[in-house]
Amino acid sequence: MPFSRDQMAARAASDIPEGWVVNLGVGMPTNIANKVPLDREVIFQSENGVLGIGPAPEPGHENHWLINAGKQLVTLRPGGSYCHHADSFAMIRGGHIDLCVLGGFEVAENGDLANWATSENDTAPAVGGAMDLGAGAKRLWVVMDHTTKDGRPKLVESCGYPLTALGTVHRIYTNLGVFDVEKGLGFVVRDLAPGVSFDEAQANSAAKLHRPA
Amino acid sequence: MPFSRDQMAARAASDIPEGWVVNLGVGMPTNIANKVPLDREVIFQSENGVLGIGPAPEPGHENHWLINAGKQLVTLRPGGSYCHHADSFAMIRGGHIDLCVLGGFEVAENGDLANWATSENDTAPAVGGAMDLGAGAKRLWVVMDHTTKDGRPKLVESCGYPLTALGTVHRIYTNLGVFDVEKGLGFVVRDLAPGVSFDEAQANSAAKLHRPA
Amino acid sequence: MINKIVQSMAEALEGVKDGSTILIGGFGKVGQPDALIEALIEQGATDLTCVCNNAGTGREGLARLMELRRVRKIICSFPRSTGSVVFEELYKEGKIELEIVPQGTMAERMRAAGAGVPAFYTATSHGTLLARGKEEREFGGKMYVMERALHGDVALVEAWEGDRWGNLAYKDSGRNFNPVMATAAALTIAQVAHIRELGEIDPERVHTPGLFVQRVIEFKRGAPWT
Amino acid sequence: MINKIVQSMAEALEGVKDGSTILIGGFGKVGQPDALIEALIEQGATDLTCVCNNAGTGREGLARLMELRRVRKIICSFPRSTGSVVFEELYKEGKIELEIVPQGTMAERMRAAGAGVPAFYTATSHGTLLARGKEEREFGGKMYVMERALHGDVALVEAWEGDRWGNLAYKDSGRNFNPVMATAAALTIAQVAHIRELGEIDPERVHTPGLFVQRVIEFKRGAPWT
Repeated sequence: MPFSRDQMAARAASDIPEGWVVNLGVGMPTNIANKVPLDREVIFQSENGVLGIGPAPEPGHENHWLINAGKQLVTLRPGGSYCHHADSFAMIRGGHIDLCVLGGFEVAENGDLANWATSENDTAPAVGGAMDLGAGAKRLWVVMDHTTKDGRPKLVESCGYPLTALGTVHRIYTNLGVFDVEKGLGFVVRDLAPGVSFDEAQANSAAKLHRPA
Repeated sequence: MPFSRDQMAARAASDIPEGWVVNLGVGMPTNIANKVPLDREVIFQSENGVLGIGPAPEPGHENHWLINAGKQLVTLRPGGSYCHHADSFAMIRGGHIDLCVLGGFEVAENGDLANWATSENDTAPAVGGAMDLGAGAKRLWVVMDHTTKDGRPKLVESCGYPLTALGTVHRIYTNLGVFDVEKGLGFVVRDLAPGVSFDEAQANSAAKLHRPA
Repeated sequence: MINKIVQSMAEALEGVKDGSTILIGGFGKVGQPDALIEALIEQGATDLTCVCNNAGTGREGLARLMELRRVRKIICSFPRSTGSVVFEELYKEGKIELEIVPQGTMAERMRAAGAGVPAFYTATSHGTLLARGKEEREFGGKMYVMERALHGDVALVEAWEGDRWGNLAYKDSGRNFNPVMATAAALTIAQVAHIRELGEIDPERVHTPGLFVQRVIEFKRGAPWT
Repeated sequence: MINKIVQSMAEALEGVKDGSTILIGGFGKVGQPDALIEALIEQGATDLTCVCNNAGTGREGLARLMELRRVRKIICSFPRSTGSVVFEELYKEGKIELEIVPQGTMAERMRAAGAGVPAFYTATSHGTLLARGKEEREFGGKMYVMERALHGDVALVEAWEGDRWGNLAYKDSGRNFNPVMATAAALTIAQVAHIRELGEIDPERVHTPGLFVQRVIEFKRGAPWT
């Protein structure tokens, strides 16, 4: 049975060691924060200048001045801090974020990511901070469904959609499994969802999958 | 009788209107702050990240964490603030300082300033923030003796010493008078010290002085 | 006495010219200078270039300004947020120009403008559509894109507190683009929730020193912004 | 639990390699990480490049490190301060290299290193000796010099307070180069006057967020630094 979205988030969360500074993209990646136990200190950064994001506020204790990049109300952990947008992206661009997790339209076997526009003629595509995060973070993971709703593979030989960042994806979590991008090799299967076979994952991918060495 | 150093400082101080943000160079310019009455609010900036410097501390009330660029103990006025070196020089380089007053070895009639090295082969010349201030402030004034100790003019057609900044000096206060640098014209006499004649000032200058229009 | 505090919104927006580039702070609704945007609508300036992370939502504020056809061009990172209906309509009809800039590059371009840096290099957007027509250059074996400083004629910012010297302190994630925009404009106008006496804001947490701010006006946005 | 606090100076300086570039904070004696410099002398690394606004005074601290011939090169804006006797002797004898950088350019080069900007343009030093050999370029009719990011292997900084996540807050003019250097080095070591519990430092006045700091050690410099 493929991973549910919740399981994908939990799986990614379990791979984040204590002490990492992590930026989670809007959408599916945001859920990862909920899967990291508070006593494993992972420092979540949000590009709107919040470092050390805590759990969602309890009802009645919302602070409307405190949101994340997805514009959800959040809290700040003790030890957290605020900064302005240029300082926040200096953290990102300067390589001070250990991990960024983004959603994806396509990931290519050379680590290219496409996740912001569906065509060159897209009407007003919205990039946000994805290109900065894609180019700047020390590690880039992608969480996405393995295929589009109509079954088209999202692990590809080369991206058809406009690129977000070149050659920077390290790992992909999908409903079918966990895949590393290895330089000069391509996609390597790290793990498969319960009941999902290598062949099934391969059949749903448009690039060669490698078995782990 | 030529202006004393104290009079030069007072003369420059009297030309600074309320509300200006002013950076004073180390040495003679620093004294200008003492000549601005506290109720005329002039905001003194120091490049080590202090904005809103107040008078020297009273004996027994020194704060050793609070110095100016000349490394003298100072105070902070209400409304003052601190920042780091990159932010401080962003203020300077970004044109947010209304006035900088520096000392000078030579000023040329095109507004060039030389004030940091006495020859190209100077042993370890020290530039500090002079080039940043010279290039970045909205207005640059120079306070200096009209000639060197051995009588050599410091107002010149073109600088012999290595340059600090090109074409940015607006006004010079010397012991003989006050001189503006006007684009395309050169030195214009704004004021002369009591008893100092135009001819005497001209005789002590190595560039043509112009009478005010 | 330096006194940058103004008493009316009309005074706050006085002199904003047609054709201006307006930097508008805020991220989502946090730190968004709502009252100043309303006052800009009132003030009448047109043919504006607006720099703002989003392209407005609903039919109020920036969206209203666009609907009134007063915005020639928008520079932003994320035009297509939920409810950015006005922008999408105008854009589809070719009635508004759009320059998309990666969010970090947008912040850094304004930081550069404020810091006297005319251009800088960044790896962001290298090899993508957004780098088209831009100079690319190698440093240390990696490719970078040259980006230019982004100056504003006017910045509209919101802060939690401000004083008569123009010092500002922000609250929580209300900081966002505001301090950067304040440095990048010739005329920075701040809407603050609380006017403080000079010296009441801790000098260690003045986020925007007064020299970057020309006008301050108190405006309480009301719940939940209290 | 994240705990960047170390208990000994030896632990703080552990692993600093020969040939490293060391960024040393402080302006004058304010915000100068005296104890860490002493510990570096003790630690033994040599062939160092030191980046510091001044070139040391007297025969202690950085001057002592130079006197021991452990500094190959110094990058600074103001080498010739009162009492920089050791540097002047070594320099005269050709025993130390010197790179003079305008103070603001020095700060901005490290800010760029921390912010992932490999190079930027500044008007500072255009047309002077210090621009020799550097690319110059026109933007908007004005000439600018291209300057490169200045990275450190190690930064030694001093702050007023710090916590186990590495958050730092500075006191008064003790901020100076310290926050910038903290962003620009692979290994940032902070000497703090006070260790605080996590959350005790106001989130609005954390000047250096913990992600820029790898090790924190408490050291009270004593009067007048109290």
